Amino acid sequence: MTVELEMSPQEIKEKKPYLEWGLSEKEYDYIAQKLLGRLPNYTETGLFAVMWSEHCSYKKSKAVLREFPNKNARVLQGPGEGAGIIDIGDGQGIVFKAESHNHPSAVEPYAGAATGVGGIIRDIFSMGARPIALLDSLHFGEIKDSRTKYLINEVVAGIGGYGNCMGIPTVGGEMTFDECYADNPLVNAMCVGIIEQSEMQKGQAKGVGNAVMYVGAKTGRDGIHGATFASTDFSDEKETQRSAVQVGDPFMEKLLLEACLLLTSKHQDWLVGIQDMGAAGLVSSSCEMASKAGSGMTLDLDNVPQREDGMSAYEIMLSESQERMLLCVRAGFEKQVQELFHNFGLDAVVIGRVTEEKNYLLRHRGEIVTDIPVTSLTDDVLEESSREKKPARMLAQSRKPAWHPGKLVVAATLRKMLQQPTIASKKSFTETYDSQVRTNTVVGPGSDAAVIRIRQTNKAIAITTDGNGRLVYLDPFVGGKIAVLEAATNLVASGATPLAITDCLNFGDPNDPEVYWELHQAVKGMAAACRQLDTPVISGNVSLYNESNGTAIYPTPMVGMVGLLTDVHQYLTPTVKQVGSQLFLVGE
Amino acid sequence: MTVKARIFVTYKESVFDPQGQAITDAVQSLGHPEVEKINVGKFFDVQLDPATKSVAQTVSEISEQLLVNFNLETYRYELLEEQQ
Amino acid sequence: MTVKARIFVTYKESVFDPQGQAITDAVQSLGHPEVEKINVGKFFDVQLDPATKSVAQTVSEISEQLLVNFNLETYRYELLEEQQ
Amino acid sequence: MKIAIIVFPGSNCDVDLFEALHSVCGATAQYVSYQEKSLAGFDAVMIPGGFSYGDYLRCGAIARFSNIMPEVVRFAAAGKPVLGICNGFQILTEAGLLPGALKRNNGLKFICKTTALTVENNETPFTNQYQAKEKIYLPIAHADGSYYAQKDVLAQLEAKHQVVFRYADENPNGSLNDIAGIINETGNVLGMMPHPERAVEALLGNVDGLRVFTALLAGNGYQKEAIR
Ligand SMILES: Nc1ncnc2c1ncn2[C@@H]1O[C@H](COP(=O)(O)OP(=O)(O)O)[C@@H](O)[C@H]1O
Repeated sequence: MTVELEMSPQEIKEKKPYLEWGLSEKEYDYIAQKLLGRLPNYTETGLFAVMWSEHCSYKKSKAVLREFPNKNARVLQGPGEGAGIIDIGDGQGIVFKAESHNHPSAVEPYAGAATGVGGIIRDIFSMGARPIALLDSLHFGEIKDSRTKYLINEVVAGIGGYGNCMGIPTVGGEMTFDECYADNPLVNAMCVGIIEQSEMQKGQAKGVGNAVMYVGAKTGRDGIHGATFASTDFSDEKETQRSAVQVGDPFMEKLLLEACLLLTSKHQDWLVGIQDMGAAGLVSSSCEMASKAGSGMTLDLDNVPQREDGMSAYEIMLSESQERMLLCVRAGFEKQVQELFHNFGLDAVVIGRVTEEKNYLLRHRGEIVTDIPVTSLTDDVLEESSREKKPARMLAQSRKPAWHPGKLVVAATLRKMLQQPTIASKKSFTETYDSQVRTNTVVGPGSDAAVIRIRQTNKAIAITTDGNGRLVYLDPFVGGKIAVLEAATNLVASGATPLAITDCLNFGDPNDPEVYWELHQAVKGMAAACRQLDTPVISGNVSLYNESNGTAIYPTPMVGMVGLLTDVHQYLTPTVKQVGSQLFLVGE
Repeated sequence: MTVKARIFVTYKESVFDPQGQAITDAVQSLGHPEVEKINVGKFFDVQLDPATKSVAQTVSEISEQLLVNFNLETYRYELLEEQQ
Repeated sequence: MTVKARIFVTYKESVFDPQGQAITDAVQSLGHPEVEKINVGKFFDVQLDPATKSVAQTVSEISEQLLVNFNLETYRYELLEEQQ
Repeated sequence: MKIAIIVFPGSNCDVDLFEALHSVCGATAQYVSYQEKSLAGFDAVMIPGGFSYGDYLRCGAIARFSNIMPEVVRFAAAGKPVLGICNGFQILTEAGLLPGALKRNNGLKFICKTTALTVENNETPFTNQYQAKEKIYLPIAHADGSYYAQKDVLAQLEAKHQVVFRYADENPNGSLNDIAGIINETGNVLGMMPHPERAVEALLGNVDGLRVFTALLAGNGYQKEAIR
């Protein structure tokens, strides 16, 4: 095992390795001069690079996301926590969020899709909720291509492999095929949970002296620099013994789920806060928990359970090993928490404390490797304004005469349309998902929306994921609106009243003014529809830099919407029910 | 003529193998403290006719095309003796 | 002292192995007519300390107890050279 | 009648089974951890579906070494009813309570869908409310459900009417003799890949599985009318 020698602060300043990690020179200078008043060391620079990445900080998309309405009387938790929560009455809430795992899935489709599902499930149970359903939204290249076939099979297997083992039904989703996704498939997953409102949790670390506890799988060097890794050539990978790909272990997550829910439902007095370790693992979970509570935090990295030898502080903090959670535990209850997790065969270790001072202090092998203000990682990020420009193609478009289908042979056209993979039945894929486990699935894959009954009540929820990159490409504002409306009509057609949405914004490189314009317009369109329908956006995810052959994918916002049926028996399905029924065309 | 090559595929060292861990735990709890660790791998016995292509070439081609996922796995192979 | 034994587990010949069949088909359709057949198996690399029990004994015990399902599978093992 | 539902690490149809027994049939059911060493006070044992130990090594292979399993073996030997569904069936074969083994599906994929079955033996405590050769529909949800046993074992299973359920219209996984469920020689241990607990409520579209439970309960004086 070789331990690489880390650059000194001075060397970092001169050689600028941070540029490769995604931090700009301007940001680096701002951190050194304004925030710290000194040069950051290797570990600190790494922490800033990942915490200030778009993925963690939303520095480019934040301005746009402010367009979304995210409050109404039903919203119990809006964006900002692991997932949003919406009130469904009777002291219960529905918790949901969607997340993209596009780049990891392009690189390693099975593991990428599986860990995407694993991550979104953790977001739900970190809120204290029992996950009750999974959905996906998948976009691939044309199905005839052999690489695409491989991607589809592996992605679908990865989603099923994780969800089936967890015992969470995958009840719906969507799947489309278009050349623009050939090198950059979109793999979005949504998880829905149910919560007793009295058991809602927050990702916070407060109360000086309270323990910071690490639970779940051991830390390895997985996923370090996932972002840069995703874009490099894989040919060298063959020769090395090293791999940065994260692999999921749904069995471990099932244990983690049951242990965490036991803790959040039965032992709330032991627990102050809980958050999952997702992107940027330990650093983002810990500093976000501290900053949300306005606390400081000290961590002793030697206590972090490790799977590999000789890991540096930088590697421990940035690792994206899966199936891990971070807890803030009331001082004096550490033993009890440990015992609870041990009963599930899981590691639970005190790795730090909440402190009075507002700094983020990391110790490793007898040295202080980081000492910076907590908020410098989370709140002081330089928001980046972006230039916007209406795409040239749209200007050209408006000058084209409108297209008319002319004389159509209706039957033949219909037959042709039904043969389109995007329209054809997806049964061969959805049958590999366990859509029934938990025995609450009233309507599963194959309808407009899934309907899941809520046990011990007469209620049900309806859930759908929708998006249509092609329409958004043609007109981002109108396309954004349609995405929300399509979801809403799917719910209404299932008998439900739409309540709220989550979303994944899958776009190209935001530094391209045309892409940024698309993002902004699509969000405006979505927001307008949400306001009209009174369905606030309670959670979501942004995935930028989706490019295929140097050109952006179609701008593809995915909408995940949840609706309520006050009487489960009122659910509807699209099938014709009996001979002689009349058909009506409603609307314009 | 037919020869047989055996291709061994294992996870790269840094990749977490939950199955190996679970099996090690199970064996130890069955009363085998003498067992320190168990790693799991798979192997492919390939029966092939090397008339048109060398064994080495076929093995490396099919490993790269299908049998091995280089993101996570690595392989080596050996020729099997005839009597096997 | 630690030694390493490799236990090979395969389906009995009479048992149909859908995976082996699927892989053979896939390899052939990828343009490898030289490949006649591929059989799949798994192996367990067992690291053990033979101080208290012979390797043969440990291997046969853990195979019979856990690693092998004799309804379907059979096994053999070999000692691995040190440098491996 | 008090029914034990054994919960292993990774079991995930335990809740479904509990709800089928408790909420639908009004029976007394209780979760029993794999770590327990006693089944005292229980009249029947059910092993639910799921992925015990993540299906590592082979489905059910590791679960069978749990503390509770010797007790399940004793319970079965005493002639009391034991039902293993899906992963539960796999565990029962691994534990030697039922002959044969369950292999990877011929199609190599996980399959979740409703399958047609024939009730081949309606003289068991679990199936005596079905007609002989009745065709029913139950969901399956598994990746390793292809039943395999050596020729002599199969012949014996057939000769002694131990095949309880057979896939009817199509064989989804390559099971020998289309076997979907078998019972032991003494007629008290049933293993089946299809999920009767998923088919007990009209709301979810299928009640064909209900009689597996009501039959067992009726053997203990349970009144069919109790079902809503
Ligand atoms: N990737 C998927 N995962 C789960 N369900 C899917 C997936 N793709 C499609 N479905 C299901 O198949 C059905 C048809 O999908 P789709 O063709 O997208 O219909 P729609 O036009 O209603 O959006 C829907 O019920 C959807 O839930």
